[in-house]
Amino acid sequence: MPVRIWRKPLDLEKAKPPKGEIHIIKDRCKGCGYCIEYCPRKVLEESEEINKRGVHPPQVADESKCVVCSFCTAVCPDFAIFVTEKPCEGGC
Amino acid sequence: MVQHENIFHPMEVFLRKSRIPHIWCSGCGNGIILHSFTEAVKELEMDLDKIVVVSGIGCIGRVAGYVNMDSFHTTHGRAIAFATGVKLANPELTVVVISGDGDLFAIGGNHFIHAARRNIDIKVICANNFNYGMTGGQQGPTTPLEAYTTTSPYGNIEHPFNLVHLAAASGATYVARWTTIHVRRLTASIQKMLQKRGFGFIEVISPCPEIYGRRNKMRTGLEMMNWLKKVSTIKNFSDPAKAEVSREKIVIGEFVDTEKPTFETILYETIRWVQEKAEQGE
Amino acid sequence: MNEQVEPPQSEEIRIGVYVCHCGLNIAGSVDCTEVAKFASQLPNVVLAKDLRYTCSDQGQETIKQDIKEHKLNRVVVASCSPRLHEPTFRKACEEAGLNKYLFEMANIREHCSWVHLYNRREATEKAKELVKMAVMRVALLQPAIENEVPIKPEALVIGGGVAGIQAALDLADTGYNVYLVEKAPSIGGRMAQIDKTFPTMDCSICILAPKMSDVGRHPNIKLLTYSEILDVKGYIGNFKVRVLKKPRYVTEECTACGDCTKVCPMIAPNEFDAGLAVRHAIYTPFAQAVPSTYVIDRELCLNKENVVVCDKCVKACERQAINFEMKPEEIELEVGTIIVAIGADVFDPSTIPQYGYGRYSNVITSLEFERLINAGGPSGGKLIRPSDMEIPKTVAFIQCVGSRSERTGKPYCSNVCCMNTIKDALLIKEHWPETQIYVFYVDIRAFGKGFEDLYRRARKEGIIFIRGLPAKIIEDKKTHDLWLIGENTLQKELYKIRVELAVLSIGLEPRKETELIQKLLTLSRSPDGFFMEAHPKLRPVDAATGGIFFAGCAEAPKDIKDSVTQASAAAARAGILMAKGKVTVEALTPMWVPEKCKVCGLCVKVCPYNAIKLDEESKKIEIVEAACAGCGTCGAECPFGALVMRHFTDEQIFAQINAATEIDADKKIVAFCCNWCSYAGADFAGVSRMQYPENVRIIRTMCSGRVAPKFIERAFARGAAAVLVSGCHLGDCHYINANYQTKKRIERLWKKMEKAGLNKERLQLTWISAAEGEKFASKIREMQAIVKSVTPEEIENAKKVFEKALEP
Amino acid sequence: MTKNRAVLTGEHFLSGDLACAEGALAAGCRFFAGYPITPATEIAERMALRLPEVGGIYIQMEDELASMAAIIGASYAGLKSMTATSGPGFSLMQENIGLAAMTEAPCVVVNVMRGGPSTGQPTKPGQQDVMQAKWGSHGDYEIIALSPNSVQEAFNLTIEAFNLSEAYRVPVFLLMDESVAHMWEKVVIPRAEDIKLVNRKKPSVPPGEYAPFRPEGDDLVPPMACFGEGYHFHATGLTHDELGNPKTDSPETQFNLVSRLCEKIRRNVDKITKTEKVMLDDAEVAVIAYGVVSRSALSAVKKAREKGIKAGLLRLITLWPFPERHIAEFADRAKRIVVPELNYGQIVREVERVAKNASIKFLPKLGEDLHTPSEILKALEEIE
Repeated sequence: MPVRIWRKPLDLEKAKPPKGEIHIIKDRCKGCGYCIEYCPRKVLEESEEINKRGVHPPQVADESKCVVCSFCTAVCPDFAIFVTEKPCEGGC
Repeated sequence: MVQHENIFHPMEVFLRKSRIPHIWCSGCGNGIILHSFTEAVKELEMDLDKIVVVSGIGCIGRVAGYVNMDSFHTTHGRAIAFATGVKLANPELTVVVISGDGDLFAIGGNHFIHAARRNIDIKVICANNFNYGMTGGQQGPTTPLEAYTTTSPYGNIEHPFNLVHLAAASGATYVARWTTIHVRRLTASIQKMLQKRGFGFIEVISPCPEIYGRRNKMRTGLEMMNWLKKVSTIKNFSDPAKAEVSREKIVIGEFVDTEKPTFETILYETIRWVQEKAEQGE
Repeated sequence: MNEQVEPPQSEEIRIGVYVCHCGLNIAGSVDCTEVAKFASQLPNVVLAKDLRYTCSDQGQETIKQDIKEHKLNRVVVASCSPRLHEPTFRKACEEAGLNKYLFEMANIREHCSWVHLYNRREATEKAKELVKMAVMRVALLQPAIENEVPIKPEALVIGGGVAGIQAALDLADTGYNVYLVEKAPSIGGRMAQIDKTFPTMDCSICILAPKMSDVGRHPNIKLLTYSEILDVKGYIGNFKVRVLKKPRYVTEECTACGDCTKVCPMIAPNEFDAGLAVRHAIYTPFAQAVPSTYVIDRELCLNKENVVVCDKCVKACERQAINFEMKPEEIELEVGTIIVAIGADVFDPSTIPQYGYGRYSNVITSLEFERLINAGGPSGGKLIRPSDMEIPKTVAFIQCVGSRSERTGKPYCSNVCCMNTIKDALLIKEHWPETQIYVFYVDIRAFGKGFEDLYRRARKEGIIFIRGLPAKIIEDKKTHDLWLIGENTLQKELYKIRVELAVLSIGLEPRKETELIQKLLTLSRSPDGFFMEAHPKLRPVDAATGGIFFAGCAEAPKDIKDSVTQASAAAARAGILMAKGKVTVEALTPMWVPEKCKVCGLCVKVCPYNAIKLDEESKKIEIVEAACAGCGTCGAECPFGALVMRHFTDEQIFAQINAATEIDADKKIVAFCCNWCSYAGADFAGVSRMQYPENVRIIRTMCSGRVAPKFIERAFARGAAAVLVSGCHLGDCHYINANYQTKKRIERLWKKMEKAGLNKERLQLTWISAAEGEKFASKIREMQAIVKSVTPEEIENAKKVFEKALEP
Repeated sequence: MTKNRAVLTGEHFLSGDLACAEGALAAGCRFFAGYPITPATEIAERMALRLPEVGGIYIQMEDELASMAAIIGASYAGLKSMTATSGPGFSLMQENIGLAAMTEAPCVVVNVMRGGPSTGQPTKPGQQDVMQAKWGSHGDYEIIALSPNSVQEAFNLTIEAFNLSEAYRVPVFLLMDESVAHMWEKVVIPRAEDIKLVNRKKPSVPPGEYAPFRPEGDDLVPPMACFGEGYHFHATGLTHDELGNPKTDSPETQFNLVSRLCEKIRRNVDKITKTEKVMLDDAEVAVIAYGVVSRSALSAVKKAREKGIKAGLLRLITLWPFPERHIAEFADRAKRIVVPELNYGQIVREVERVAKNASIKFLPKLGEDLHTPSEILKALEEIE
């Protein structure tokens, strides 16, 4: 069998992919679900909470997976979600 | 997940804050088109004082009221004629018409083909949701054959326009078609159109779940967006005449990207020439 | 249709027979003079001699003079396997003015003397009968003019490692157009991963990169990276190859500035660094990659199907070189020759639980070592222990991991590991002199030029060589140090040595794509799984299939020097064909006999190369000479004898069967073996001196597909005890799928024999490849039981059932 | 100083159409969008020739309603803009005239009236579009309409139209009879500095505080920012608040807006309206006429005076807003009013509304056949 990759790369910390912080303006959300469906990393999920419009705004399922591609912002029709990059801990 | 008061949505700089949230239904593609347009303006770092957004009547017609720029909401179908006046009066302005399939190609069709013919430097973005949404979902010039609307209860019997073919045939120098799921490419395409001189046209096929989707087996925005994702194939610079839009297949991409002297360039050139001749005449 | 040279009908057949001693190889267990004397009595034989070395120059001179003096018009040489010297003797006949198709060989060495070393009498009797079979067949041979096939002066090199690169450069410099197809995004192969090379301690990438850029810039080389071979059709000189060019999603505009990879949010282990470093979704495998254009790994990239979700790279790319709409392309190449240089994979030591690779972090492979010690590698050239990133004070190298061991199924020696370890040890000593280094070995193989003094230098530097691989490695959980426990077989004492880092010197194994390439190019593989060369000594870089050559580790594990040598050899060999521009193809294609043809189309169905066109209206068959490979399947299928297979006509084979079953047929096995696999397998048994009973008579056909049911029926009709039909393994057939027809025919015959009440066991079907000598020998031994169990009534019964097959 | 080619100071011999075009240029009009239609085509032709000389824009749009939309666009982009058409085009323009009124876009629409309705008599005069001018578009709004009776007045009133439209941010119509448009007379074009021009009020507050539809001062007319000046304002045909944002669900917003659109004209009627009074002070019988008909009326009144009939003429120069006061002043005294019109009764209805206790004699004429002075004289004589 060819080379099997099992080890954690040695420079994993150094690579530091971007980490995202997700901001949701809950009351603007109209519950279309686009951000949840099309997030390539499945970071968002539907929340239990009901907003002013009687819909379930998204909530963050696993913020660590967010790589700030910001497709949720691009595909949200209501300007209800955006992502800011977390400053990397311990300096980049 | 944080709800800071002082952190603003990055696009709010380009929006009329007091008017947000907007009136469009849940899942409607118009919001995505507005976001894509403002993203393009942001990427190009354009001077907001020098942009005029003109819109016609219909759901997307309200878009002019949502941008933090000079904007005008004209009568039904007359956005392009109005924009012609604006552009000629002050060619320094970037004039962008954002309107719907009914407004631009039914009542406004005449103005569209002539503006394209003249290749006047106006940018047109058409939100094509296959029907008249604002008035409750009537068939329009782009409604697919056999689709159900309030005025085609037995299925639409009219052959729809192929908008990119129409625009290309009329003489537009930039023609593209995207859908709201291909929002990154739409933004790039809008940027390219804004930087280019001449009559630019981008058709954006966008979901209308509440009105059109409801009557055509696509009740939710997700169903429509996933349908768009499934059936779209990108064929850049293929023949616009063959750029099919049907239930099974939608051909998207850039179709025309040529250069042609624009109407106002020739006009102002003539004016300069006439005035020079007149001065020599004295 | 090539014209048929008709001999004057009335011409008297004058056969010359030469029985070769081959030193003692034949004479040692066969009485050659008695065989020659026997041959002289055979019909049409006008001259019979026995010579010590027929294949020598004066042996060939003797034949030539005899042809002229005695006006011989047929020649038989009884000596070694036709696969070895048929071309030699054919050339001799041609030089004497005799059409080379009027020559036949009897294989009395590999099929007789070597396999019956200890019963001279039976061996001599068998030799006589083999000569008689040859004489009866040679009488019926017809002269023929070989067809000429144009060779396209373009070559295809599969694999962009150092071997592929060298072959491509040599061919391109000679002036031929070369297509270099490489699966990875960049050429460079294994060598690009290595830090230093032995024995010269050059920096590997420094000597490889210039060659790589030469390939990239060479006007005659069309580089197809990130591409795979889909399909190969055609034959020597006229291969049609379909290549799948996978989209890179980055155009040639890319200047490899790297801005995109900086902003790409997705990361994954970099295969090039054996997973020790990370790369992004848009990346270049290594700095000196050729082509330098970046590539996007769509599995890792966020953009799936045709929706662009993240366009950070597109925005970062100033030259707008990123295009997600690129589609896979299928390219059709027409080439004359192919060089297979697909290299080798490394053995995965996690299948040896005792060494704990995959569980103990400080057990690394030699490939991982190469990347760690490499300045461009993940640790910037510092050899560090993965557990705590410290430089180890004691290092152990363990040899023969996945080589020379039955348990791992890798019995062969991987050739490069010993020297690689010695080089690595010296590298450590060079950077960190006080490091204590142990090398656990079985035999140090420093056989090459300059190898021995590198080995001596290593010992001088204080590297301790311990003969005896550790039986087990135990990890000290706290310090992650490793205890190596084993036996020093020289000093006959056990050892328990503590080291901070253990390097497994992993062996090389065939690529997982070897299977696919073998099927596409109808190649064969040696037992160790690498490709089998036409002849280990005389044609080491040729494949058995014409027009195809090997270079590098694809053919067997070897070091860079040998790979490059082989690459230049392969290029030269390919150059010969392309320089000549044409090659003569053996005149084995069928001749159509219109009167007998019923235009039933059976032949069209079985032809693996669809080289037979059937025209309904004009009721005519047309044989596309250029496409036909001469396997004979159509000839065997045609029930009306409308297709005469040149040089393997029915009469010629009947003559051999008759000769083989003349004396006590009821004790004999008539064996039909295909030239490319089973006949070569029988040769291999001979070369390996495997002894088996001598009551088998082997008849050679180009393919098992040529063996028509009537041949088997004739053998039984003649009272043969048993019949063996043997071909290449299904799927490995030299003629694509001709052996499937054999299977169908034998199964039909079995049913017929059962219905007729005959013992079906008397007809055996088996698949023996060129390397399975042992399988052939044991098959013959196994069939003795059947031969013994056959009763005279069964023989008579079979004769009656198949007597119809006796008519001509 | 290079010659001001916009004002061709001096005497000319021009047609009504050409004089109108020259008037527009003199008034600072730098944008014309039109569509060929008899009898107004000559205006477009003159504009196409002359605008480039003054750095102005001429564009021939695909139809009249496009022309109307275009001039609103140009106006909002800062240029004084005009279009010219006739009956059929004027009907097409009505929706966008409403848009101009609603968004208070200063612009001038010349309607060279011809025989109607429908295609009617393209080359014949008519005054049948007068009521359409006032009530043509849907909804309550006010406009200004002027009516020249000579080529010189065509020049003067076009300038007046631009000044009024800039002052009150309202579409102003020049209703010219085909006869005036196509007759050639002497025209004296004064020196540029003698022509009084009015420009729209500009905002006096910085962009943050600017409300595009909040009036300033008591003339109920909001200062007007134009595109490209950094005000980022929004204007819409929807009922809107002072900030220009759509507000279609508040009766109060609707009332304030529509009432203002009307009051800003009604409150300034006296400043806007102009008439010409001839021998009206002691008149016992009067003629009220406008446009080309007033020329016959004038000679008829003179003849009547010769015959000892105390007759007078009131020539309406401003048709809308209707100069009621000018009529009321003499209506009680004159008591007998003759109203000759080239239609089947339009302005006469207004006269009847205003001069309730006067006896009014309507003289309709249709198609080429202009009123002769004697016909009007006869009416003056017979009217009791």
